[in-house]
Amino acid sequence: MLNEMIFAGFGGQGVLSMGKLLAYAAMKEGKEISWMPSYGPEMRGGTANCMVNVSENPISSPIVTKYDVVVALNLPSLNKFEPSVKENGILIWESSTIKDPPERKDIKIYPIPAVEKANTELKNVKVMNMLILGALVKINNIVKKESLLVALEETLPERHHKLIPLNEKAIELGMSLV
Amino acid sequence: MLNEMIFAGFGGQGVLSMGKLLAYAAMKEGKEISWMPSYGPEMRGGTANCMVNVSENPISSPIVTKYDVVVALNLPSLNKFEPSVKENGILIWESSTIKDPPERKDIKIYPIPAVEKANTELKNVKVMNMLILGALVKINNIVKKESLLVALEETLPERHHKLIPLNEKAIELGMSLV
Amino acid sequence: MPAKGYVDIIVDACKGCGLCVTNCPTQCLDLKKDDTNSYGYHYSYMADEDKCIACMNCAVMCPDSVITVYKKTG
Amino acid sequence: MPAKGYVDIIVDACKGCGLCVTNCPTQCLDLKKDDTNSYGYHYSYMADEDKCIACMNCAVMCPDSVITVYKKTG
Amino acid sequence: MGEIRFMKGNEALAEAAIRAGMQGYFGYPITPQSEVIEYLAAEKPNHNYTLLQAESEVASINMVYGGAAAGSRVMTTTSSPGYSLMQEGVSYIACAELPCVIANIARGGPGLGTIQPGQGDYFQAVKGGGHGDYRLIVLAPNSVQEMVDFTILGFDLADKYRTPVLVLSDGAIGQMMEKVVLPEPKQYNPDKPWATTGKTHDRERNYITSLYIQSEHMEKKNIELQKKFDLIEKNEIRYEEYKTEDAEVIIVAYGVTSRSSKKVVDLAREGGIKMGLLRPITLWPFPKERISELAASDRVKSFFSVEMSAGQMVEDVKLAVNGKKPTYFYGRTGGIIPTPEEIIDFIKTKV
Amino acid sequence: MGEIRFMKGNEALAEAAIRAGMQGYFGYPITPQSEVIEYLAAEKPNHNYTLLQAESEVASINMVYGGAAAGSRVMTTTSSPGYSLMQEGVSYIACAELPCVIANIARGGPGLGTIQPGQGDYFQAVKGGGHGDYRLIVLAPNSVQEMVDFTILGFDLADKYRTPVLVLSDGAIGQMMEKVVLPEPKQYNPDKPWATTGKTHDRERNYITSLYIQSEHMEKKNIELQKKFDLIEKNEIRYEEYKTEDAEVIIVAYGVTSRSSKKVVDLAREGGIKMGLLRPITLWPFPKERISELAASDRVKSFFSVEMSAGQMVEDVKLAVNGKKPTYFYGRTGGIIPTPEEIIDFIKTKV
Amino acid sequence: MKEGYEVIYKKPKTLTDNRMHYCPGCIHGIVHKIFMELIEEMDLQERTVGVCPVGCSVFAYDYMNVDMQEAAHGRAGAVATAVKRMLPDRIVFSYQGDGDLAAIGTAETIHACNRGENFLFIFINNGIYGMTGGQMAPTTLNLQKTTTSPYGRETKDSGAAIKMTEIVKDLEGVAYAARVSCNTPANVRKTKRILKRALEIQEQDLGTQFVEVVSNCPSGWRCTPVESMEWIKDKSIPYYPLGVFKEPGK
Amino acid sequence: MKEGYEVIYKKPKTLTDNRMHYCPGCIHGIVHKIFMELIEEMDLQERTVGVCPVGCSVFAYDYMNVDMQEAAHGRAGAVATAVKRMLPDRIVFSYQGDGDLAAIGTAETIHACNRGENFLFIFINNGIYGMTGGQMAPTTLNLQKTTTSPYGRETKDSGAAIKMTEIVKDLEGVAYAARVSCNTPANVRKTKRILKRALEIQEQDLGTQFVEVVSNCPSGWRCTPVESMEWIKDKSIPYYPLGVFKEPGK
Ligand SMILES: Cc1ncc(C[n+]2csc(CCOP(=O)(O)OP(=O)(O)O)c2C)c(N)n1
Ligand SMILES: Cc1ncc(C[n+]2csc(CCOP(=O)(O)OP(=O)(O)O)c2C)c(N)n1
Ligand code: SF4
Ligand code: SF4
Ligand code: SF4
Ligand code: SF4
Ligand code: SF4
Ligand code: SF4
Ligand SMILES: [Mg+2]
Ligand SMILES: [Mg+2]
Repeated sequence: MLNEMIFAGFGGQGVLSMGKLLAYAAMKEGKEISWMPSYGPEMRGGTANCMVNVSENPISSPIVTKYDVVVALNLPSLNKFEPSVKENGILIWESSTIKDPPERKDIKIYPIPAVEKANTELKNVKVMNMLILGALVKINNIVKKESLLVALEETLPERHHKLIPLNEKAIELGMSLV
Repeated sequence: MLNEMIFAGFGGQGVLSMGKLLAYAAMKEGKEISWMPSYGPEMRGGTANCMVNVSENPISSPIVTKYDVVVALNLPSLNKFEPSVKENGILIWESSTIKDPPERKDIKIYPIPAVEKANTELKNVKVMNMLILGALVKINNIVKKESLLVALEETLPERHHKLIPLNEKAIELGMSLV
Repeated sequence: MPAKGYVDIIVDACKGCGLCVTNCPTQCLDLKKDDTNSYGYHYSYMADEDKCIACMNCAVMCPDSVITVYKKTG
Repeated sequence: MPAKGYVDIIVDACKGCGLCVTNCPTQCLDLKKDDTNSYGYHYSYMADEDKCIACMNCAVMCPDSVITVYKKTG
Repeated sequence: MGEIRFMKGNEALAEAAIRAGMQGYFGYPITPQSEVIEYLAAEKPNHNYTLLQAESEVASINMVYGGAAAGSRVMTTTSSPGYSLMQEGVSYIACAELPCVIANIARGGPGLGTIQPGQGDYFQAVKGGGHGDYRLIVLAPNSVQEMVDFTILGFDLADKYRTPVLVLSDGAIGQMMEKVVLPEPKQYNPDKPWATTGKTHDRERNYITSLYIQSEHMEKKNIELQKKFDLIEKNEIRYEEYKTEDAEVIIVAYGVTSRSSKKVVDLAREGGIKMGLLRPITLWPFPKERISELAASDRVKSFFSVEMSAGQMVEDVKLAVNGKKPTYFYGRTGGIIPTPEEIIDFIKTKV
Repeated sequence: MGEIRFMKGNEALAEAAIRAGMQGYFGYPITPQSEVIEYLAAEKPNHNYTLLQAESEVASINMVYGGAAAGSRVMTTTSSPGYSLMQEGVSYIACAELPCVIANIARGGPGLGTIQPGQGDYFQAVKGGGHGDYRLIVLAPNSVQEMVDFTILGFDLADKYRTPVLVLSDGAIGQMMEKVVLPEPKQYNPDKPWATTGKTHDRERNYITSLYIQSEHMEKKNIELQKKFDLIEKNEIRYEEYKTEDAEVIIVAYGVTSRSSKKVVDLAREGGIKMGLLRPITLWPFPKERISELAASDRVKSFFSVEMSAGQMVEDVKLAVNGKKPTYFYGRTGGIIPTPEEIIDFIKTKV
Repeated sequence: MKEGYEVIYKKPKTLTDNRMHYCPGCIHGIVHKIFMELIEEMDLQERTVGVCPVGCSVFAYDYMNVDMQEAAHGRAGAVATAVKRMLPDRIVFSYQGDGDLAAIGTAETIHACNRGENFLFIFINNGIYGMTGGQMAPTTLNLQKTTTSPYGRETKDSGAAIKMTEIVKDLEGVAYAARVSCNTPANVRKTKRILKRALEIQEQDLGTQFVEVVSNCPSGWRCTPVESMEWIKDKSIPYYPLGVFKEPGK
Repeated sequence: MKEGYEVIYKKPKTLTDNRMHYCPGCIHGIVHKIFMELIEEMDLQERTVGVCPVGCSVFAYDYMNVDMQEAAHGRAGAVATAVKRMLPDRIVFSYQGDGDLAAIGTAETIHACNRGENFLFIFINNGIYGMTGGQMAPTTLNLQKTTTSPYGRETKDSGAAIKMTEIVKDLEGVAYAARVSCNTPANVRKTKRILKRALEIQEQDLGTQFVEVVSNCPSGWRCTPVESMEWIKDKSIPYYPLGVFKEPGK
């Protein structure tokens, strides 16, 4: 079954890397994957996003316009992508920084106060993207948590491996929030 | 009737200008004309030539490979173009400087000692091309002598008009040689 | 006594680069650590109202021309 | 007495530029005014056999490398 | 009736540009085209156009961009390798919709090739040698007279559609001298509200750009451009027919080869073959309707595309004929103009 | 089976070049292609290729000329405007018969355009954007894996035919990450007796040129080149077919659009339309025989060319179909990849 | 506005209201601002035509409220040449980055200067290709890390950082050549004075005006805007000395 | 050969037997000859790869009996860069005219020099476009008449003649820069010595070698070869001073 997802937020919120990690994990599970970043000057300062497709069959198009899952980490992204969630699709949004919540009734909406939780419980806001990722896999269990850990292992440069436990905590915390 | 001619010799022997003059004269007589020079580095030092077509009807091709008239002022040109004179066509060659004469029997051949005559009788070798031109128009009266004079008038810059009488003499001398 | 001058900063136009802050001779500006504008930037604001001497350094340095400087009249 | 040197000039390779002529310190070269080679050039030739001092100036200047210079041995 | 002169094609083109009110010329020497800038340099004191010998063709075409965007009537001319260097600039000009005239006095390629005449730049001219979807109006003169006529026409079409116009000629027509009739010079005063001449207080600033970073905007721009190209195809197709009324064999040829082809038609008819010539004058837009019309008639048996190339225009002929009739190609390369005799010999082998 | 990695298209292309034994890379940054040179710069210490960031694309392509003529396996990569700047150089390389690989990670044009993916450089790629009669072998990958496979294939074909090979990809494939399987690196030792490496006493001097000043020589050169191109057309046509066996409607699409088109085929068949996909892998030589074969069969009713352009490859499809069946075009521009849904909606309006 | 206060500094009307796309702290924004202040103060808006490059300032026409042309990468010098020649009584400037002016545009730059084209080059030298994501430029300092010199630029391999102002100052056609920076308020004010002088020289038709701004690129340099200003002081300016290198007739 | 005489000067074997297409008295022929004499004397024929330009010397590969490449107009600097980088142990030179090297090829020239590419530029500056029939070059002297400056070059319009050697000598990458001429036997001999020095420096891998030859073009200048040598003495050399402008490490 094909899963078309997009991760959007400010540059620096780590949307590209969370998408990459998820895709890598899925690849490890033997699935077909594609990861497509937004690119170009508009990224600067402004918003960044990446589309991640996961499927049992070859991915027909890396770029899509309707999504099974939208992850929005800032208001511009929420406004931009809320309309493009497929019916009964999933919308995850960062609820501690985004003031006005999404409105659609025909989709599953998950507010995650990732920034606040990362700050308060993990004392590190940087991992809030991992926290969101945890929530996501809990919701649609697209990949196993273990696969994400393997992905971290294999994609993080050696010198950052010390950060893996923190990231794992973040993922678990995220899972616990839904 | 279409007349396809080529004038060939060393750069500096004035082959381009004699062709131009003839074409201009023909134009003055209301004929259709084209003048096509050889161009490019090979001209340098080496040989130059121009193709002149004169006709009652529009000229279909400015560049041809067989000629009604070939005027050869040096040996390389004679060797190169003798074979491309049409049957019964005309070949005029400078006989005072070119040592070995043409051999074809199926064409009309006119040796003109233009260099020598220009030196001895006109004390100016530069006009030997006019002398050849005189011979040519006498042979195939493609244009009237008067037209050539008009052409000289209209094409020579004012400051060179004093040379017109000399040129006229050269043309007449040329006519007298055939 | 009231300050020599003060500045207006358009919150949403500020990119939080901090150039105004570091170039203010009297340290009256600072970046809002605990808040971001709608573009996600910690914007600059007047942290100390009384110190401004209307030297315009902040505005001169601001790449986004978001600072207007006011000076006490007379 | 025989000259210090002499030069060989390949007639047909000469372009009659005259650089050898003007750069010969002893004026032993000249261009054939009354004859042209097969390319139509008034080629250079040794006009005065006795003056050549084998200085090589002519050959050094010749753009077409058509001059060979010989020097009296011993 | 205008002034009669005996001129070289390149000089005639230059004189025509002057008479068309050209205000700026930017170019770089290259054989067989250099007479254009040489003529303009000699004539300069008698006129008030701007003339600049650029440091390269890349600079030339970008100067044309700047001059055209500043609202002036501008031109550059070059030959094959130089035109290749201009491809980025041409794509920019087409996208920015800047009116200008470019002449390619083509020679034989590829590479440095030969300086003798060629028609091997046809694809580059009509399919867009540069990147992206764009077209130029391409005019193909076959005489010195048409070097004059099409240069003037080119300037007018360029302004009419805000589009670059390419005069695709070749070394033969550029170098040859023929009789020409020159029209009266016209004073040219452009009305180009879009031009960047300084933002007066009574209007918003103008800016000329080919940048549309957002896909939606870029697509919108492309749709506008395509609309314009459709309009040009509707209005500006030009061609000449010679004895096609009763022809069973149609030669399609442009530029200098169309002249020998005309002779072929006469020779063929002497030999009893009912032949006709269709000569595209606008290579783009290409006279495809007319050709498919001819292809549809039972009378017409076959088509022959005659070119100084390895076979380029023949593709457009085939697209127009669309399988209705056999379409053959005869070409010479390297600067050799096919003679009427060899063309007819080839045709005889097919009909 | 080789090493598995999760890579960006551009990085995969770069890694493939290294594994193909590339000896020299010369390039200039441009989005969406810059990752190629960035990857090569990062990997340099682990290998012994020459890497030079040139001052421009014009310099890059001429460095490729020099490096290839010196007998080395060389490559440059760029994106649309940069490739336009290379056209003179490409024409030289084709005429001088120098083997090299050039990649155009195309974006949407014309002009500066957008940096989003595009297929508007098709004409430029297959009809020769430069002057004169020449062709490049043009390979069109549609996945990150094929960025690897076709880069390696490209180097081999370039050497086999002494001809430049163009990998025509786009920003989507260049920027996306997918799973790739990397082959073992090969050591490359060229045997190029024609290369200019210094005239040893046992041979005449070698020289590389594209200059043939005499028409006869230029024509001879062109005839040789055309012979080579014919041979390539005979040997190297590559394409992929998907469910064409029983198809009544044929989509022709290459590169990234061939992926959505594949999905279209499946959707269509769910909807009862017997559809198939023909995907040209070599854009030149183009699979025209296969297409005209399909066009000839009564089963096939119509053809659809789907592109990210205003309609370019569709001309080659039409030339192949040659009027036997209706041929339609559907395209988007500006970097927008047509969705399977919109494609199928369009097709429904025609069948 | 508060009682008893007056405005002494505000955004010039010659800047549009468009939000600049530049990264936080990018000097492009500062130069845009002071140059447009000059256009306003010298009342040149109606007579000015600008040419922007391909580079981060490719969108300059969105911000500078004067007539503008967007030139192909590196060709602004050629484009501006034509604009000025066709409109000799206008004020013409080109605004170019270092990749644009000193790499791909080298020939157009040198020859416009050599011909003495009477327009102003505003040359924003941040020693990197900002727009494309931080690749090495000909102006990148020795050992500086960029995405295409990940281990630091090697002079032996890439040559020394090129000093365009020093090159063009010796060309007869150049009337005025100066190098400035905008890393401090004082330098920003100085830059404005120098640009003003350049425009005066253009009005006098004395030859090409060339003003190089030693600039920053926090994103490409991978540092904060404040750090980038430090880097300019400690690294850039010592290699690219500031000052007026040529005055008309000198 | 006459009895009692020996050959002391003859055409080098490193020149082919092809007749040169150059016009009578063209210095191209002189430079070809002395450079090939050096290749012979220094025994470099087997290790030399040359790059010729588009210009009258486009056919240099017909005359120089070494491996050669014919580069696109102006790009010999880029081509030679690649050749030397791929074949570092070969002797590499580019042979270019002034239109080629100083007009269309400006960027390639400047950047090859700036990178310090270790090859020899032989720059034949005859102040005109010879091959195309005598158009103005960036190096054409003020007031000099050419087919595109029929009334004499105007500095105000076309700029002053550009001095490439003076420009490149200041680039760190350039190890050796000299200007010579071939208008007299003494200068021809001197040119040969300088070219020899340049080749020695290339062997030592010290940086780019740039040798400008003040040359002639009787055809383009519309004068006799002998007059052209006078013109060089009276007009060219006073503007283009001869000498060694840069030695390695200086
Ligand atoms: C012909 C061409 N080549 C390359 C590019 C890609 N490109 C865009 S901007 C740029 C360089 C930007 O650097 P710079 O000129 O220094 O400006 P900055 O962004 O640093 O201000 C490049 C290489 C292009 N757009 N066109
Ligand atoms: C791209 C391109 N532009 C222009 C030309 C035409 N062209 C050939 S040689 C030349 C200049 C020759 O002058 P120079 O380089 O000084 O060499 P010279 O003949 O004087 O020795 C030009 C403009 C060309 N062949 N290619
Ligand atoms: S005006 Fe001067 S003192 Fe006032 S805030 Fe700005 S910098 Fe500080
Ligand atoms: S300088 Fe301007 S943009 Fe930067 S922080 Fe201050 S106000 Fe905000
Ligand atoms: S060697 Fe010297 S003396 Fe002898 S001919 Fe030559 S130049 Fe004259
Ligand atoms: S220098 Fe050489 S070519 Fe010139 S005249 Fe003397 S021998 Fe002949
Ligand atoms: S990338 Fe660099 S130069 Fe471009 S806007 Fe950002 S900081 Fe400025
Ligand atoms: S044209 Fe000039 S440079 Fe060219 S060969 Fe003749 S004299 Fe020499
Ligand atoms: Mg920069
Ligand atoms: Mg020259």
